Amino acid sequence: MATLHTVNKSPFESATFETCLGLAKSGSTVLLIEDGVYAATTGNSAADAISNAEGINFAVLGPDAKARGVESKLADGIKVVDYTGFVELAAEHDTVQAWL
Amino acid sequence: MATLHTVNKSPFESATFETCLGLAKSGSTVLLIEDGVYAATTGNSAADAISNAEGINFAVLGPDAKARGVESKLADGIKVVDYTGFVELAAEHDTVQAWL
Amino acid sequence: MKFSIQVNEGPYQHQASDTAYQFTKAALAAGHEIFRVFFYHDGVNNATRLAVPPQDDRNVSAQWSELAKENDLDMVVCIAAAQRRGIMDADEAKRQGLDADNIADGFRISGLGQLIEAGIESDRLLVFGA
Amino acid sequence: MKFSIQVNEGPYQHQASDTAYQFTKAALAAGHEIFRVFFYHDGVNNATRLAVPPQDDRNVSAQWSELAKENDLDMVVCIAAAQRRGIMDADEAKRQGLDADNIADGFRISGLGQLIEAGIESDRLLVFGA
Amino acid sequence: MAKKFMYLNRKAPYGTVYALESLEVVLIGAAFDQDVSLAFVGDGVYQLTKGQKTDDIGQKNFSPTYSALGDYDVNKIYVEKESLEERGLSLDDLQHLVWEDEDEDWAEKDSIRLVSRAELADVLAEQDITLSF
Amino acid sequence: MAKKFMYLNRKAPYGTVYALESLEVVLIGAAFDQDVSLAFVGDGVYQLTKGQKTDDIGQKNFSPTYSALGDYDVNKIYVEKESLEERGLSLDDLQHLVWEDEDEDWAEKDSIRLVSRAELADVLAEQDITLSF
Repeated sequence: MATLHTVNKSPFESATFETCLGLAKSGSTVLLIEDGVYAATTGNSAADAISNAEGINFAVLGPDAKARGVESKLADGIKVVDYTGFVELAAEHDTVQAWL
Repeated sequence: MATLHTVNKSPFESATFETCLGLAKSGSTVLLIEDGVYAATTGNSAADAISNAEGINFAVLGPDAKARGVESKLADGIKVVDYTGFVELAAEHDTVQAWL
Repeated sequence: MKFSIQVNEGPYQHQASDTAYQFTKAALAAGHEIFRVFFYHDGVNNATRLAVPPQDDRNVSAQWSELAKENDLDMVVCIAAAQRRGIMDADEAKRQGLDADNIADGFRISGLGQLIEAGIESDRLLVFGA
Repeated sequence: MKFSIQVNEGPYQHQASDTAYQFTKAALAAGHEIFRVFFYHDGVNNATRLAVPPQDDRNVSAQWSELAKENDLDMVVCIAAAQRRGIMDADEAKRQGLDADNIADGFRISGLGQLIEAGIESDRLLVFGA
Repeated sequence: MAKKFMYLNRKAPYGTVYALESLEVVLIGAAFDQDVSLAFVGDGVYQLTKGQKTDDIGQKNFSPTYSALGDYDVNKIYVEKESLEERGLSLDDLQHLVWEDEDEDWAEKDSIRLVSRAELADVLAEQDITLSF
Repeated sequence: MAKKFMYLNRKAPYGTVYALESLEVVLIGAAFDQDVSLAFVGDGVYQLTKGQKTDDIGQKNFSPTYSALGDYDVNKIYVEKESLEERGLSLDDLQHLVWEDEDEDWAEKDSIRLVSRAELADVLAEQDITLSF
């Protein structure tokens, strides 16, 4: 089964992102939302963790990145979605797991 | 001036404890309360951080450690206080800074 | 597709309720069904009708009430969590001997079984919290 | 010594209000003065009189009200934070055209200036939050 | 057909309400005849520590409730090994949770399954519904 | 005698309310004629990023308020260098905050002071009152 994981915490203040990566299986998708979007920016340890996470797809909620002024700093290869795209991801995957 | 720092987050889930240690000066005291008390237990990375923090005094709120079942696992050299002791620490130091 | 939504945080303090609202709105716009929105933990605080936020800010509770009205949403507030935190409808306030209630339009108070049922009956359950 | 206390989280969801309460009680018992307890952010949710927690659990709001009564505490709820979150006294509810209020005994609603004043007038200000 | 329900617990008790209110859902949910599992990851493992005494913080001690889960047919309790180790804990620091197997003449069996991160990832990936606390 | 007030900001904007409600205290506090400083540490540095556009999340964009702080005589704004670096940010990613110095014929000066962790520790240790957000 393919899971959509949502992460809403900053990787620099909380262990949530790391915990999610440790338990997400190959073929699943991690969607970064709210303060989680900072993990999708370049030039930091979270960007390294993302490049090293083989087989996992990453997406970021555009409205949250835009609100925080980091839209232009998003790493390449991370899919940007709006709320409609979030709904589509939830429908396309078999289940959704929130990492709170 | 001597500062009493309070930390109420687990060192394993939040960067708060680490941030506090990075900014606490020698001669100050760090009081671990609520979920922060786990940092006062032995056999983990937080215990190492505490042994390496030279010149900083550590205290732990006993009622919180007892509630969480970790009273017997507290590291040596960390002072255990009750709420009255917390009040005394606040009065003895020049100022109190909460790391939330 | 049939979605259910769980909201675990109150308005303003965390973005969870905002994100849940935007997701729900987008799902409805895409033609999906929302089986239920369940408010748990501090999420029950979304159900107050007494909030008066500044004019230039959104009114989180009123947004939910309006969305529920337009789309006939089933918005359930957990009774145990609501009692701890002081969210009351008229019946419950009366039963508890309280002199006031504060629930907003479109919310109803019920038990945790409604959350489990939402999990069973929906194709997807999404949790928004902190 | 003169203490002031700031409470940033609501009851139950976080332990902050419990710890603030225990600290305040211990400070009073040790003969210190509490200049003011200021409720900010979700801390304003401590000021509801509509909470009915389970019989075997503490009633956080009622504990504060009782402590205030016994010790003549000045407990101030930030008006801006309270309006966002639906904590109202009778006057404010009337002014806003609301049909109910929910503030508990011993709490008063006022401005953020009261927090700054507490910082200026007290020997120590302690912040409890999340 | 029963759905697989996972209650994922990642927060320490008492500092926040999530552990307590998660238990409340589990107890209610037990009546619905679904395939129920609990997982304790990260600080969630602290929920199961022995010897919790909450009198001095003025909160209710809800830790005895975990030992009642077996009576509700909730007996798949996954604890992540790495989370324990990172915290300097072992299985001995946790409550001994058991259930009685009706199919084997009510033999008492352990409810806690100590699993590696990789094993837990497999368990999580099989769930239909994950409630996160 | 004026007290030294420090507003310590450690949380990102919009995900939680603390950044906004911290600003509200700073603006009210400015009327009290105390010695005011702000510090941005950890994710707090994200509060000052340029180009925040909140229309799509339905929240009010309060970031323009930071540029008004100079008019309230709030001009000691400490940003921790290490926090920026750990996040892959530089001063160029932040708003350019200024104030006008009455004593020097209203010369425009920078409000942001980029400081090392060690320097910030010294600043924090001098405060009478620290309000944490």
